[in-house]
Amino acid sequence: MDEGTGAAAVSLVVSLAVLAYGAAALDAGLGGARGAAGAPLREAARLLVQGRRRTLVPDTLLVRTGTVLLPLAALLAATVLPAGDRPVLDSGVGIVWFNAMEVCVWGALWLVGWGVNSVYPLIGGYRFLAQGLSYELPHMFALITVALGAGSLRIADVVAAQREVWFVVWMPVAFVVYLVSALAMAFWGPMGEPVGRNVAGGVPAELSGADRLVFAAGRYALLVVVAAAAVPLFLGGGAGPVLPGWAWTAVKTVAVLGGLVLVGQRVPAVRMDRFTEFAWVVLIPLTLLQTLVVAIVVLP
Amino acid sequence: MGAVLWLVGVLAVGVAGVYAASAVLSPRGVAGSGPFLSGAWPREHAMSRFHVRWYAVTLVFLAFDMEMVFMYPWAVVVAEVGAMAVVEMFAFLGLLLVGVLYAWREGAFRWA
Amino acid sequence: MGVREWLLRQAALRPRPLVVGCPYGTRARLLVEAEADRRGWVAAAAPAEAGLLVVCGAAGSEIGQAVEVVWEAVPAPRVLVEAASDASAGAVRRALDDAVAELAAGGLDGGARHGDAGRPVAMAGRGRDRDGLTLDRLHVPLGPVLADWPAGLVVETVLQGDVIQEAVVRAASAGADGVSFWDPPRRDETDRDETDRDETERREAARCLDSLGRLLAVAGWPGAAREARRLRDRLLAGAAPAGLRRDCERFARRVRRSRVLRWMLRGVGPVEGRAGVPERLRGDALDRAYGWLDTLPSPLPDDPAPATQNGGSRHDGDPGGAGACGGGQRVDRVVGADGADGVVLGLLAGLLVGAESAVARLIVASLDPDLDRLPASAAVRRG
Amino acid sequence: MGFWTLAVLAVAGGAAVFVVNSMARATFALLTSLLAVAGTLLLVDLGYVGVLVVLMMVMEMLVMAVFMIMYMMNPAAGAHGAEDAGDDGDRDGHPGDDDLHRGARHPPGTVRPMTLQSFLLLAAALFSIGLYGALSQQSIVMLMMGLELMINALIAAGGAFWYYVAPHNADGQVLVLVAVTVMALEMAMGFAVTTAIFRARDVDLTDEAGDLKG
Repeated sequence: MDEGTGAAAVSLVVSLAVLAYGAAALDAGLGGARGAAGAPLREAARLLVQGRRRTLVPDTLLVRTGTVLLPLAALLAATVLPAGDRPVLDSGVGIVWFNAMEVCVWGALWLVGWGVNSVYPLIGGYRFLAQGLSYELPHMFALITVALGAGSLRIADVVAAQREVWFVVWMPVAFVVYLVSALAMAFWGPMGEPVGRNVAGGVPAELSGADRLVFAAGRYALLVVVAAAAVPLFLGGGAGPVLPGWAWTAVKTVAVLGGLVLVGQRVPAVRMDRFTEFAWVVLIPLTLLQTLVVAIVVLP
Repeated sequence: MGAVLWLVGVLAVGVAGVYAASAVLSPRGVAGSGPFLSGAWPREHAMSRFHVRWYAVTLVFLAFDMEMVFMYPWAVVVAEVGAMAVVEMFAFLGLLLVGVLYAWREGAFRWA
Repeated sequence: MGVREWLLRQAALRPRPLVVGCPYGTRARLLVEAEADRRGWVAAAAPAEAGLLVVCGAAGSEIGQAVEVVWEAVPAPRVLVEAASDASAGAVRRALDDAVAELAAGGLDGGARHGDAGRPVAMAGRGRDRDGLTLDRLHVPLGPVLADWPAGLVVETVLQGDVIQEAVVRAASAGADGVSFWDPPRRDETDRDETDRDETERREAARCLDSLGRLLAVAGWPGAAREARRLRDRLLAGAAPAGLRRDCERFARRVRRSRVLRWMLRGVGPVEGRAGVPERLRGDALDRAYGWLDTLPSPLPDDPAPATQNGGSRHDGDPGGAGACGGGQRVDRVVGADGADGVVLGLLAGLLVGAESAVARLIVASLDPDLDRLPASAAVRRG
Repeated sequence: MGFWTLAVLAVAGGAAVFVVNSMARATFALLTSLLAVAGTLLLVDLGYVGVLVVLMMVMEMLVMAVFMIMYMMNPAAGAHGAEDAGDDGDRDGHPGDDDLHRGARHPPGTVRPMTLQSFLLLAAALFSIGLYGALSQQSIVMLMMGLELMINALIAAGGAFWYYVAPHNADGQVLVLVAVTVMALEMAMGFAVTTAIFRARDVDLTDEAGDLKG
């Protein structure tokens, strides 16, 4: 591990932690909490002193695996995103890597939902799978459209390809679809039915103490990562006047993240029994059309 | 790859730290209780043959999913290969979309 | 162990209350919700995330048992708060303050570490369903201890996957007798004055806001649900109606503008316009939600003079005044003006069968029966 | 070293599929095996194929879990002790276990560099376990897991042949992609058939579905 990569790794951990905390605080503030800046700390304190509990014959191995998998997937997905000047993992297939790590969340939620042996988490876990079947294909097509525009699966190349015009300008459909799927990936806000109040909190309904803390931290980290990925993919990465690259990346990430958190309070939940049809019949053809347009543009 | 392993290590230490702190700070022992069922005791285990209404969607999904295996590399070479690549890929996608249309007509995307 | 004490104190400032509504406990529930919102507490949806179990009203034997089971599932540190039906706003505030102090001191750590011994649990049995697949069925009761759920309602469901196969709807037995909070105190029909009518309309509007808050919470729209509940609390606290009316209109506009809400509620829980079905129940969940929105601004009087009947206690932030349900006055029991709440119980089972879990919650929330208005004998409906 | 760790993980995961009692655990044991093989591919510069296998297999195994849970006679035996041991007696202590576990406990004394031979060894081990599963299991879904382990072996071997024998053209990689596709196809067909049989006759065992009548 050379020095540059080491610095990138450290800045990744720090920025992920800071942004996740900020997202939690912002959400608490929008959610009507007083002293929102300290709210996530208080919540963490509460969960640290909270007793551990166990439901009736749970499959503890699966529950723990799923709980820890959530922050792990977020972290691994983040490795290909340039936090400072360069990513920790400058992979030639960065986009596919991001996609693969984010899909691991399917496993995480299902494992927790199934493992605790309780009806509401079980329903939540299956809801997330149904959600996955709906958002994943439009999401992949959006990513492929980006790769097509850049002619590469390396995220650095994607950023470089936006030197003149950001992808969001000529791939608006892909960008919007990406944002919808970002909400769905992080099961956030309108796409938060897997953890909805109508199933008593869904997947993490039976988690308390440290388990719940790790799960919640993982979820916020995931939200940060999906927001941060929009920046190199669609918003030109660190490009911008006056400020250095890392600052622009930070500004854009905060803007996208703030938008996602805001949407979480402002839009009602979307049920998959209605969204699936919309995703397959409207979103997929629409993103494919976008892909076609981009494919024709990039032809020599 | 080394840096990635380092990150995973950092996460492992962090998670272990959380669990250790919780073990020290939280009340001793693990409370056992039934799952939350609005105040009732469960009559059966929740782990069961869960009837997934959308199983038809999964099959359509698998077909499209495989499309991605080929579409990611395709996206990289379109500019080199030229118009033929676009025509072939979208002909393929067109065929798959016919399948989606059929599944839609059969009501596969509405299960509730 | 200074760290632990410090963390406990920090944690106690933001406990998550799980609020349990009991029959005739609406008033207490409103006080608790208003007070929790004032303190910026976020309500819990399940015992595992709660630190505070707040029982509003008299639980009675059936709900009392349910509360006991749920209490077992609340991890320490934890505190159980009981808000009596006739508790004053001050009493509720003090009870919550005490609870915070107790949580900061470590809550009821309780040595009782109970295992899951004793009660046998079987593997699920199978049953046919409309898909022709014979798969497992789970017995899942909805209520009486459930967030955003009508007090005292119990729907015993049989689930296959997350779809309801069978539903039995009934009302849990009440621990005490009383009148519905939403029916304001009256003397006699002949004796009603202007204030009483204002009060009736005010409560009706507040009830709509309460139901809307519940529906919007179940529909996964936390921002709007909170706004509905805040408006409800202001309305009951006798806030200056001029500003309130404006805010209500803004709220109604905001809810109506939401396309996602329209998309999600359209066609949910359709009720046909048969004879005996009150007008306001007809249509689907969206129609009923819009119906509530329609009744919002109209009953608010334009003049800001607050009702004086129960003025003293109302300035205390006490909805309806302490005397409203507390006996002493001569009160008439009003069975919901159009009998809608009874009709709902009859309709529910039929609507719930075949509904997915989220849809089922929306159906119940969009009909939102007030069981306190039912005649004493609890109705049971099967579907 | 990395290779041998992953290889042991892959083989242990594969063996665990037919050892563990709970369907959920079996599915995720298979996923572990698949992901470990994907890891070995990443070690030999098969970046795209390796990551793609991760992506596809996670999704496929969750689809697998869905059907597995729907049709298996007892989806959670592991969590509930021996109360229904009768259903899965055939999965207890099969002869292959011991060898595999010995392999797991005693990785080769000297850390050998990764070679074509080591990959083939891994592939052979996975293939044998898969074959054992495909032949011994009665449940259609368990049988499919055996098939998938065999395809997993094919992926490992295909990747290695590309890297060690013909790294200059892409045919070997395409072969692996085709194997991944075959796996998805096999799942789609298998689940469609299982659903149809289950619906028609309420069985999910090969023996009971053997006759073609009805």
